[in-house]
Amino acid sequence: MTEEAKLNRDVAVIGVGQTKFGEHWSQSMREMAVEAGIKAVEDAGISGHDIQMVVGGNMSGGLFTGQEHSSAMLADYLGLNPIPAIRTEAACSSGALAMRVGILAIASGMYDFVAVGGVEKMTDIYGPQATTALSGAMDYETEAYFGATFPGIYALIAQRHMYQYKTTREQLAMVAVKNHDNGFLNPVAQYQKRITVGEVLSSPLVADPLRLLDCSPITDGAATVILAPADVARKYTDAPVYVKATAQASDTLSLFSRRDITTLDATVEAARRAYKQAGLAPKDINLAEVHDCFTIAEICAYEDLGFAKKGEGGKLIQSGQTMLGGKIPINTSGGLKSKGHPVGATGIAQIIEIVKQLRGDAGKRQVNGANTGMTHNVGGSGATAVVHILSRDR
Amino acid sequence: MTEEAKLNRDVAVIGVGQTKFGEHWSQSMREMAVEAGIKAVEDAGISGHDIQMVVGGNMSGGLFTGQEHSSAMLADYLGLNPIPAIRTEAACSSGALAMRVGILAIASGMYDFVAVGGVEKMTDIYGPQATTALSGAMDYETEAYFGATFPGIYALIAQRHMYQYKTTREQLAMVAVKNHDNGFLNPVAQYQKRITVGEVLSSPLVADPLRLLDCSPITDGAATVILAPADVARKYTDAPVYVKATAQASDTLSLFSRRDITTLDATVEAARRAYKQAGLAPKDINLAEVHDCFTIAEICAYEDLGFAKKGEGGKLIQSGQTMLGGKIPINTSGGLKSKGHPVGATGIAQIIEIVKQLRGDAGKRQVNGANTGMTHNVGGSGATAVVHILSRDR
Amino acid sequence: MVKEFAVSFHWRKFKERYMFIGSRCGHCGEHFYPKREICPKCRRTGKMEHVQFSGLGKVYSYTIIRVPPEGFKTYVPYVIAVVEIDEGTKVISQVVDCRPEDVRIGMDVQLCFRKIRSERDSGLILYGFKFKPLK
Amino acid sequence: MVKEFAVSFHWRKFKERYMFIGSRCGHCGEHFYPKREICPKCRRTGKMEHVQFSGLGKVYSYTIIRVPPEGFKTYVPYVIAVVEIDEGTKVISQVVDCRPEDVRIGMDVQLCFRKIRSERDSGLILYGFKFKPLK
Ligand SMILES: [Zn+2]
Ligand SMILES: [Zn+2]
Repeated sequence: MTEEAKLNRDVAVIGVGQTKFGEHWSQSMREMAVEAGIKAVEDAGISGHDIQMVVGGNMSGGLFTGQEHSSAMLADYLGLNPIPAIRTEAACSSGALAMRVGILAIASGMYDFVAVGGVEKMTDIYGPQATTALSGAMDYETEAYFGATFPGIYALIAQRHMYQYKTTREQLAMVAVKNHDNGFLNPVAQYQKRITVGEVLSSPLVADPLRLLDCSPITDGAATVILAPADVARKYTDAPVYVKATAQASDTLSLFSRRDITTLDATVEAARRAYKQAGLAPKDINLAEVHDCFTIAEICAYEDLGFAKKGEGGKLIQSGQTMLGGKIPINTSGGLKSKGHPVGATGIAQIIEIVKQLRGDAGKRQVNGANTGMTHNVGGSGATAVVHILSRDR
Repeated sequence: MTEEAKLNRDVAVIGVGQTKFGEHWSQSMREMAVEAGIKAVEDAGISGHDIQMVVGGNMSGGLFTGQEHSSAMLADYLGLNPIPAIRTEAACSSGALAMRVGILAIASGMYDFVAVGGVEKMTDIYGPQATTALSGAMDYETEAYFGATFPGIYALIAQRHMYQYKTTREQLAMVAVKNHDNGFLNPVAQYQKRITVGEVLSSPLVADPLRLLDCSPITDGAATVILAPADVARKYTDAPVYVKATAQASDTLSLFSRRDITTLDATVEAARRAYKQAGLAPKDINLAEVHDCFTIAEICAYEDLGFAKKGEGGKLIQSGQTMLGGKIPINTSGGLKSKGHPVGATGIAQIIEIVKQLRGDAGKRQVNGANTGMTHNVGGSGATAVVHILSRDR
Repeated sequence: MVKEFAVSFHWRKFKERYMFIGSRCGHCGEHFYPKREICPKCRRTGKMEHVQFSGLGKVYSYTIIRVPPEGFKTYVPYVIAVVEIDEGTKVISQVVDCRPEDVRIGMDVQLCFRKIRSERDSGLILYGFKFKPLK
Repeated sequence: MVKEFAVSFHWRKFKERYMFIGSRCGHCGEHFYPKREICPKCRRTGKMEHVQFSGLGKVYSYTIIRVPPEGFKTYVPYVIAVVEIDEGTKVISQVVDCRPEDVRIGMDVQLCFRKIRSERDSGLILYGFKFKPLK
């Protein structure tokens, strides 16, 4: 395998904007995307005329709303025609892919200012249909066909992780509790409500051992960031946030084909690439937004990103070190669990949380002295993983 | 509007491969994508280990097959894990967007060898469902809701074009006849069968004035090209084909919101950008693959790409100058009409036809002295248009 | 097996579909359908406000749908038209209350309120505006 | 409103779903399910051939589905398991013929052929392999 090289140009985030996450019955996909876009452009203090390209992550406008071609819709309703608009998709990591394409576009030299968004409108269809739509993230023909659901796939990971590493049911619950504690402090979170371990353990079973409160919700939402060449970022903001790494890796589409179902090899590889690009190690990361679509996923992320040894993710959550105030606060936004998980928007919302933290704008959930942060966005059960490292240092 | 700049690195196509286009009941989406991928890698004479990224255009795996996340599937089944895999989508121009992202990725400096593919599996659902799926290319809420179909939208363009410019029903038919004449010579075309103007005019009405033989078919197929930095292309092939321009523009998602429904302003703008990038004019183009999803679309493309004055597209087809042997042969592959239109694959298949022509490998449909060719891929009714210019000259 | 949506999907569009409401930019005066938050011309200087369209217009282009999408089989053949409304913007809908063959470009039409189709599973009946020849 | 497919979509998978056929690389000996054209390890040196799996294996991980996808409502609760088959590869399907609560990691299972679900509109009954406890 030939290793990737350095980007020709460094890139910075100069503006961010997002809708509140939740069940937005009164807002359509386009309205949410426009709201987030306007906020990001205003935050960047640029004119819409400066934007040269739009990239929009969206998992399944087709299955959720009938509407494909969502990037053109975004350019249209943001009044940005005739600039190019590209939709990216890799299931729940569609947003992070938009970020990657935006970065590559600027590094290519062709574009300077790129609006990178993500959107998902999940409540235009009913729950069981949404479950079917999400099946498109895994291997439809060999997993969904036999009756596997998305929570079921992560339940298989959880069951094996508990078997192999003695991870406890309580440790899984602690992930949800921590993330709700953080989401309680986040005004844009879907659930601004604390929960207890007892509540998680007594919530209805979805796919044993996972219960309702182990699962991220069905969410509507949109998020946008404005990217610019690092060289000019200071013209637009006093607090540019620099992209130190943009890394992505793939693994088998189906869970069962993996080397080890308790390890997301795509995360391991994307993290390896990201650390190498940034010249950093796990200890240099001050905080991270990781892909906690189910509680077990956060435990695996601790291990696969290098914050815990393999099998010791359960101990890390139990230690309290990933809480606000801990050594490595994880999912200060509330994570997918409490902030909500509009699948195509999630990757961008993760970037936004890190940008806010690095700017010192995270309010009651601010991590003191946050200088370098990571985002980790997963597609399906780990066929795609994307890791970005952002920093206040150029 | 800030103009786009030059790419940091030039890019070349070093390998191409595609499946036959048609109704492939025995092949799934993944099998077609793998077949095209293998052929392209073999044509490039590189090892799979050299490939550093996959980009795959796919309009609606979700609606057509239940399967989203198709780029990860492609990387998986081509044995390319753990390299990054990105799906791009903009309806029927999804393939050309994959090409653009592949080019940007190489120009960014991060990747050298990128496999760029497109795939669509359209016959896994029945016709009326496919009609609904394709509605996702237009504005679902304001066009499809009221009963507009995709052929209906192009019929509205045709009706107005005929009214405004006296374009005739026979001229529309001539587009289909010419493209079937070309497809007759193309071994990978879905219909290798000549048709007559009389047959077009007596085929069943789909949406007046468009008849069945004015419409591109429902098609299964996949196509892949291998991209490399122009600097190293000669190491891999004696006949590299260089990317002289990669341009894209957007217009309103809905047809009715356009300035003029007989002009695809996105095509006009993408062509303007492409000519500027390449330093060329319409007269410098030796042949073009244009987006003839319906016969009227090819007439509009003549005008919008600068091969005919506005309103004179009908005269151009009638003149015979766009036939093989004419001044500017258009759709020598058979076009979407006769070669077939697997929506996500079409943009890449267009690139392949131009590469084959520029290499002198187009067999009985070879354009003598072909040096510079163009591809034109449209999403929806023109919300997205993508133009590439390829040349034997660096 | 036509796609069926949650009620909110339709409820959200009531104003636009039932009352034919769109947007007008208070800065440049241009009208838009469907409604927009941003005027593509004026961007931040634009001031978008809701506007109730008159419902009068002319057929700008039309087609007769012979091969319908799912859910519209019983209505075939029906006319789909681009209508240029008096406020200057355009819109797509059906033209009814006349023979499909009698529709012409330039024909004067006016808004009417009709059933669009019904959802099979939910039983929900979907409504919206159509156009009919101006009397 | 579960998605229903054309018959070819199911027909194409008969061998894999009915007979549990996969691939074996003649070069490195590794087994794959579902079938593959390319061995990820050996790439061009690989030689993929069809193989009929024995159908014997052990439960590697399992879950009990309580909230089903469309089309599976009548089967709830049912077990979905990752089964490691004797040939060394893994596969996902249901474990049946026992109480869901009795499934354990490491349990010996064998293949059986069962109905998966039926399509509502087409009436098509979809079949495939499941696993049951080894007697
Ligand atoms: Zn205005
Ligand atoms: Zn092998």
